[in-house]
Amino acid sequence: MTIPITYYLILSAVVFLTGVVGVLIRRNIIAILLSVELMLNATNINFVAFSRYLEDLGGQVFVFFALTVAAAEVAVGLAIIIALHRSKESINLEDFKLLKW
Amino acid sequence: MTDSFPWLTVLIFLPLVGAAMLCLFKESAVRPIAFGITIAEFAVAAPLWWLFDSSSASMQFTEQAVWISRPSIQYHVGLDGISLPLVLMTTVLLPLCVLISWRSVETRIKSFMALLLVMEGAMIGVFAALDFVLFYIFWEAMLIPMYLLIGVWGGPNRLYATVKFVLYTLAGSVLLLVAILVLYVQADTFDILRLSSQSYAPTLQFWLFLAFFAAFAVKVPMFPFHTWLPDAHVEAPTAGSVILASVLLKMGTYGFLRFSLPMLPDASKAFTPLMVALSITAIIYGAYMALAQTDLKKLIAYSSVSHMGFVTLGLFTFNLQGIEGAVMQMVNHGITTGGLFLCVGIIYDRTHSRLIADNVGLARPMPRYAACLVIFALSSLGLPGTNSFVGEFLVLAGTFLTNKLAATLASLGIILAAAYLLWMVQRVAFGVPSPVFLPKLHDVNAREAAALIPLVVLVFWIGVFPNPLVSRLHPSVNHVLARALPQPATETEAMRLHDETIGPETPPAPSGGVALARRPNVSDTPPFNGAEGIEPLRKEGRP
Amino acid sequence: MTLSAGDLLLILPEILVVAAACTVLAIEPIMTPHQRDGLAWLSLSTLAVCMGLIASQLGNPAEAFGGFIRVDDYACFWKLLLCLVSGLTVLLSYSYLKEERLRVGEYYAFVLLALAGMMVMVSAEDLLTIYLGTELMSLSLYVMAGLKRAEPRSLEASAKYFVLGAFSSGILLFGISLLYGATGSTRLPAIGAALAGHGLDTPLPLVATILLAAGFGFKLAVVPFHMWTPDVYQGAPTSVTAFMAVASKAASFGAFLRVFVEGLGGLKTDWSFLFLLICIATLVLGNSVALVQTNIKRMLAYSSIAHAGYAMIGVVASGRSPELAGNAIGIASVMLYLAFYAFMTFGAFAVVAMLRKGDVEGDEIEDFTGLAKRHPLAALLMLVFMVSLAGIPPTAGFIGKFYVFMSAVEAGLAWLAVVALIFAVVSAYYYLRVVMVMYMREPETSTAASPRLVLSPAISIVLACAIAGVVILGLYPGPLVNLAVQAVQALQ
Amino acid sequence: MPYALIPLLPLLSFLILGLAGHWIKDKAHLVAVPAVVLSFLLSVTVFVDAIDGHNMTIPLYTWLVSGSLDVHIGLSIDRLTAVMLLLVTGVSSLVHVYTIGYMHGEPGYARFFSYIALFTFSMLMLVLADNLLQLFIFWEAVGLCSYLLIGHWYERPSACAAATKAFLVNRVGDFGFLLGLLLAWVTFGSLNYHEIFSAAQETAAQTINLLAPFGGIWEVSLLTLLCLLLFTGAVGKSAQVPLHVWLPDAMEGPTPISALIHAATMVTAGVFMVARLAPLYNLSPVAMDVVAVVGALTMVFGATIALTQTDIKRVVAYSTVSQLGYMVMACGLGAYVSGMYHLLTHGAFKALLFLGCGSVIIALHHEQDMRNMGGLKDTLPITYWTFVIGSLALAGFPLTAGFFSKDDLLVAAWSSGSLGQALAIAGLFTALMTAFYSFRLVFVMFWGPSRVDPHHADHVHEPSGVITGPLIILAMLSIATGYLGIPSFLEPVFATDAPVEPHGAAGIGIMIAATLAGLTGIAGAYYVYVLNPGLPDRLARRWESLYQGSLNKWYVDEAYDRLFVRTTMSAAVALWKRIDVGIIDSAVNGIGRAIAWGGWLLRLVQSGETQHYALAMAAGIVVMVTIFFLS
Amino acid sequence: MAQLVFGYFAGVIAVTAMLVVALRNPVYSVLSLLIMFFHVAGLYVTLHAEFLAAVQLIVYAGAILVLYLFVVMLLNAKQDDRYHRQWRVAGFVCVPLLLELLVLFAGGKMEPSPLFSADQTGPGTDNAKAIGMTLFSTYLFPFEVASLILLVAMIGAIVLAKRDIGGSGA
Repeated sequence: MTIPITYYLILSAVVFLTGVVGVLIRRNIIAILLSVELMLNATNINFVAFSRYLEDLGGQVFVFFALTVAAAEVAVGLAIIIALHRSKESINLEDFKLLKW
Repeated sequence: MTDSFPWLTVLIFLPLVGAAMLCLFKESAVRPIAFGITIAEFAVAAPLWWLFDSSSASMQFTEQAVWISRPSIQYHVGLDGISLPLVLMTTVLLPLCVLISWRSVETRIKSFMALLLVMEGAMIGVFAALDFVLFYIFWEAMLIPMYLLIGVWGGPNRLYATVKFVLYTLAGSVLLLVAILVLYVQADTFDILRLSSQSYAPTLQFWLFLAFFAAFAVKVPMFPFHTWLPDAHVEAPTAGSVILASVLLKMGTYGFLRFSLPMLPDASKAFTPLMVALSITAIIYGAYMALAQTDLKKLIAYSSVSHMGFVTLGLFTFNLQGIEGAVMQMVNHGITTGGLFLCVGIIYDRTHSRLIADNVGLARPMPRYAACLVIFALSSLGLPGTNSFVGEFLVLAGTFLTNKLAATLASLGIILAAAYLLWMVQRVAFGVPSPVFLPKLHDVNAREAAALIPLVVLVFWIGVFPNPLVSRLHPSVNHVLARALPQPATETEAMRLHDETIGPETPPAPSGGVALARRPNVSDTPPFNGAEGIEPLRKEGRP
Repeated sequence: MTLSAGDLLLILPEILVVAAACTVLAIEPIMTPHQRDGLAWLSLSTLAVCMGLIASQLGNPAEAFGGFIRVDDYACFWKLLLCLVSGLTVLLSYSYLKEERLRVGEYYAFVLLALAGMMVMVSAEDLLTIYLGTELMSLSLYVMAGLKRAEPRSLEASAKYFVLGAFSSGILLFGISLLYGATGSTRLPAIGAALAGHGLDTPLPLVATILLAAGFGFKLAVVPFHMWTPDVYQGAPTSVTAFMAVASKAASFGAFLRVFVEGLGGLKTDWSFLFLLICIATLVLGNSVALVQTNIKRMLAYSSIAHAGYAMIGVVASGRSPELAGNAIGIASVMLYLAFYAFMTFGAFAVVAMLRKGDVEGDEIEDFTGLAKRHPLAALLMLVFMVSLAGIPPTAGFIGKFYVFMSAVEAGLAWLAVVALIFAVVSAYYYLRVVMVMYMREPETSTAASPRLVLSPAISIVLACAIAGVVILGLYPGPLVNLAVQAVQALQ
Repeated sequence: MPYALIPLLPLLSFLILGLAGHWIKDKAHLVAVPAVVLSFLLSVTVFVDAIDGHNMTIPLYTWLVSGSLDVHIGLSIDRLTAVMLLLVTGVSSLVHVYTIGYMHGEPGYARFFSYIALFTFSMLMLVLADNLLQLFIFWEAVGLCSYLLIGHWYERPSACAAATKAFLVNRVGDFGFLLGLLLAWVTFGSLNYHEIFSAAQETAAQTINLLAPFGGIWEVSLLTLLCLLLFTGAVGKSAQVPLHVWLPDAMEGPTPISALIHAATMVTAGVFMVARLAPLYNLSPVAMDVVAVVGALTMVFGATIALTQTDIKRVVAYSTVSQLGYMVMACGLGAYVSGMYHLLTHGAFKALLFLGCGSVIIALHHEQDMRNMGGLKDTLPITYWTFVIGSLALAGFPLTAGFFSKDDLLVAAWSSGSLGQALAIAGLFTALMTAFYSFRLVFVMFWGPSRVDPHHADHVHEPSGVITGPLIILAMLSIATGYLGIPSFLEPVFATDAPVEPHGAAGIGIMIAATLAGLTGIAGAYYVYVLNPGLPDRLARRWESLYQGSLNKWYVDEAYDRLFVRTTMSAAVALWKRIDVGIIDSAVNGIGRAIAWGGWLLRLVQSGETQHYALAMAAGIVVMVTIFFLS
Repeated sequence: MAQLVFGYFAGVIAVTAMLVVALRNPVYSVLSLLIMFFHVAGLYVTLHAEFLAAVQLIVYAGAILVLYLFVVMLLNAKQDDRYHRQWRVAGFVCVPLLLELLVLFAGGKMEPSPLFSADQTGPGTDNAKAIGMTLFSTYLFPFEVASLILLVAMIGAIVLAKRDIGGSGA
């Protein structure tokens, strides 16, 4: 019984697009970062599936690094969120539009 | 003799180095130094007139060095009979520009003089360049100095004028860059001489011609692309106007002559009706515009449009007279219009007005000035005995050979030129000066006279003895013609077809040969048989 | 695979940069404010040594760490440029930081760490290292953009940059994963070989290409992935903006070209069409919106978008030509363009940074009014940078455009060159507007009384380097051209 | 070659006065007069040489060589030239002398002398030309001198306007001349007279399609076209209808130059040109007829206007127009000799009349209106008698030069065919008018009660010798030139193969008719202005419209103003505002604005909201994927 | 069987992912994400990536999400009252993209590898060891770069988030 790689691709595409939609429609920066996490997870599913499919560990290692980077991004992102909140008492991304045009 | 001394390098870089040097001196010392540099430049250029071998069509005083190896772009300069007069004219005009700006430019004189010198170097570079990229660099390098000259030292509406000037000319010349690159891809060289000796597919020529046209027509400026000129002229300081009118405009027609005709002969011929139509339009339309002006500089600017129409008209006659006339007209327009702008500058320094209505009746308080003004105006309207007549006559002669209607219409422009210039002279030179300005109207001083007199001398010198100048053009123009008219045998036939106006029944009569033999000195241009195409002898016998 | 001395030697420049960064971080807290100036000199000397090392590596291509990175002429070209720009950034920041009252320690460390990331990017031979290098660079830049934490704009820039950066790196990563699935490797030569041999029996590589293009497009700031650029450039501290506009863009181009030429070379007919659209959109948008800007940093941001469009022409051209020769001139023209662009843009930002004084932000175009009277030299330099950015000879900007357009024409894209050049005319308008404001408007009395410009020795060196680059490379670009052409031959 | 000095001496004089006039000032005549007198003496030797049938060509230098277009400046002397030389240098010398008195104390004294020296030079070069281009060059140069001299009193607006008008009208003529010249070059491959003449016969049958550029067919004879184009120049220069309008206005210039340029020499250049190109014209009967008719029209037209003018110089000016019409008509009828003969005698008596007018004007302190004169014959006896002699010559009174030349002319006309006979009758009628108005002038100016402004009346006295001297000499010449045998001297120049018809009885009849016409005119004038001083006013009221028409020069100026001047100017302004500013410039600015406007619009996309940016990125991806999806 | 397992995991992952986006309270979003992470880890296990499954749980679920949760609490983030105004447009953009991707992926000739099956043999038990070995030999260089990334993140977080910086700043 095999599961075609296509299934994994479809799953990851759904999750990825969900993440994209999240980035586009959520106002809360934390929620947006969560959506980015969704995108990264979709990627990771892909990598792992392909790694299995190709019998190559490289994909899994890539996921490992992606996780690391995700962690780093979260750290910076949350720091930025805190700084934003401190300056404007808001973490709605919409509220930050001093810079435009 | 020509290889021993790097004439052109010195000519190009002396002013540039001079401009850099100016920065080291005090503001007060700048004027004489700048004048000295331009005079030195003239002193270097003047010997070329005699050193030039007027029997040779090849480039002279050439220098060649690799500049960029990939792709091969060379520092390759040289002069032929076409560029020599233009270079000389430039070197003559620049000292005068310095003189005329002596007092009229008060602020940032150092920058001003430096920019003038940069302009001089770049202008000579344009005329001397034999590598297309080098040409383009010099061509474009003039833009910014001119921008600053007008924009910093110009009149009240200078910002609009400068932007228009720069964008207009830039828009034209960017297409030139593409054309240069396309040519490179075709011929694998940027060398103008090598590019000129190859032939290109007609479709390609068509597009390249359009690109060249965009650059050169804007610079000339030809009819629908001329509107930057009046604005730029009106706002520019005197020296800027002189340079603009006398030299910069010539670069456009020079481009047509140096590039369009020899490189794209087929397209040039295909476009001839358009070019002739635009030239005629420019001549008549420009004259009409000049008639409508109340501002002296605008009037002269529009007259430039009209006069440059003669140049383009002459270029697209494809015969010796027309093209030589065009080159003559280029030089003459430089001298005459330069003189007119100097005159306007002088009066502007006094009354601070360029309006004709303000500057009236100058002959009584300023007789010498009025004399110069009248002389330049008469020259500008093409009075025989002055320089402009030579060029216009040759152009008309050349045009008449190929297109009688065009020549007739162009001649109408001469009537109109007389109308607007005499109208201007009548108001400005004659009549009674307005009492408001009378106290300010003192005649030209020695410095201003020194700026005017060389041009007056040139006006008459060229007008009375044009042959030394014209004779230097023959080989080079024939060379261009040989490229533009590759098949001498069929060319006369083509011209006959082109010119339907001469009688219908035409078995060639034997008397044509007789006519040729009667004037042995005509056939002194043997190597380039294309020139035979200009032979006007189409004696049709009786039916 | 074990660690070998040879590998370490190859990445010695990176190691040195990282070591310097760590040193700066470590010793900064124990230094007095006065001594902290020394950190700049430490960074600079490190960079100088690095440049020497990199230069010595020219001509000796080698792979390290099992092919994760490749130190070839191509990488060295970019690394030299990046080190130079970083050095200039340090110098520029030297007085700017004082003016902004920013902490120097972290700042220099971030510059150096970002540089390390960029160096990894341009020499990476594997999508993983490219990704990691990109992230290293980006994270540093996110933070640097927000360094003026007291300034809401700075923070906003940082937030926007971060959110969109994370978003784009997600896209990039998704693309990488697809490419990995399609080709079985993240190694560029392997990908290239797989795509060349395997053909296109699945749509994955194409989708991956699009996603990679989007991911890189963000870093390169090309339409429609450009929209962060103006906001971030405007909000970030000026020295950071300069660094971002120049170094980050150059490094991204370095990695981007390597990925698309080495890895996705087999798909070049597809991506060159893609980039053709992007390129035109970028040229149109960048130039026309820059036209209506009043803030010079924002204007320069749009201009940098437009310049990415010009560089993109070379990419398109390289994709269009069937043989490698055309490829080479296209890629080389991009490299040259970026190099020239680096000098002129950095110079322009440096002048903007000079105007920062006290309460005067100095980044509105109006603030340049009458600069020619107040500070003729600065005005002259700005003039040259603007002229160069507009691509008017005899400046480096012209040579850059010349090569880009030459590659386009050689690839049969003369019409693209025409379009691009017409927009170059548009660009001349807004660049010359700065000149106009400086030279042709009289300073108002209030601004005339404004304090003199900050002209420290450090910033003088920056300007001198930039102007030398613009003028000398404009007049004598030969050696750099040869270097770029030689570097392109290193690409497989 | 000393003959080269004939033109060069005036040139030298011009250069000295032109460059150093500022310092020479009142001593200008010391330079100018000797030069021109010497020139005159040399001309006399030329004339003597020419009697021996001595034709010569003196090449000076190569002006221009461009392919087959080669132009040499040189001096070509034959009998026609010799006569013209004599006329030009002679009248010029007298006018030079006269000027000493007339212009004395004027600020532009040296300038004036330099101008007339330049004019003399140019006119001499014109007549000495051996090719069309040299002719054209100096043709324009004399026009320039005319312009400068008309505008000599440049602070008078009317003078400036007249100068400009003269130049412009001449330009219109020269436009045709230039085209004709170019056509000649294209047709014959040369501009040299001899080469043109020798080739002309071969081209007589050629035609040219005037409508070729428009695709139509309108074949006209090449030679006819050529001749007519060249004649256009003559129409302008010789003030023929319809380009006569400048000449009366040219009287704004100082009187000496009215005499020299606008009576004796320059205006005759057109006649000279037609005569010079006689071999060409002879080949084109159509052109000849046109020339004759234009001349006749001018002749009648000028005379009708002269009848009513009140400005004495204008009367003489219109008389000049009319007399030029005679000459042109003669040329058109093939009577070149008669035309040239009349040209010569006219040069003498018309210069005399102008200088006489000048003398009166000086005496009356620049009064030119004849209604403010009268009874001057006692105070200005010399002027009076010389003026009467001039008027008699003009009226063709027997035994004066005018009598011989005019009779010769009319006889020649009569004998040249049916057209000639019709025109001869017109000529007779004109002769009547001529006699009438010339004696109207005499009677109103010199006879009757004085109507001089009382302020000046006491100071009226005969001017000095330098003014009366030339008057006397010219008066003598006005008679003497009739007896010099000019026609037979000129005959060889225009010798054709056609048989010369003897005049016979018709000739005598015409002679009698002409004499009667002249006497009738004088008698009529005596009747109207001396016997019945009130009659003119009554006549004017009786034929109000005719009188007003004549007084207002048949409204030609007004018509031209409406038709050409104003339309041109308003067209210029309209073109400028509509096309240049309205269309071209606004298109240019519009492009700029459109781009900026587009920039504004595109800028709005940059809303500042991060998620819009993310959306743009996503949309970009969608577009790209869609493109691939579809392809 | 395998398909059933995959179906379960995939279903839960997809649903929770959508919930993350759809739920307007950040806390709930984080919690759905947590559930999703667990299931992703489960999926990893079925794919013989046990090591990654562990890392997913420990690092992602354990560390990162807790951090999120912490910040949500710290900032007292309330429920969003609405989505971003552009949600409709976003839908218009993303739905076609999803459809296109699905069509492309499903239509592609991506045949299952013969090796790729649900059988439990293979490198499974050695997965962690294998990755560990690779990580510190082949992937040494990326590993070092990753460490630098963490360094930057750490300093960056400090720089951005710390309250007042000695002496300077506002």
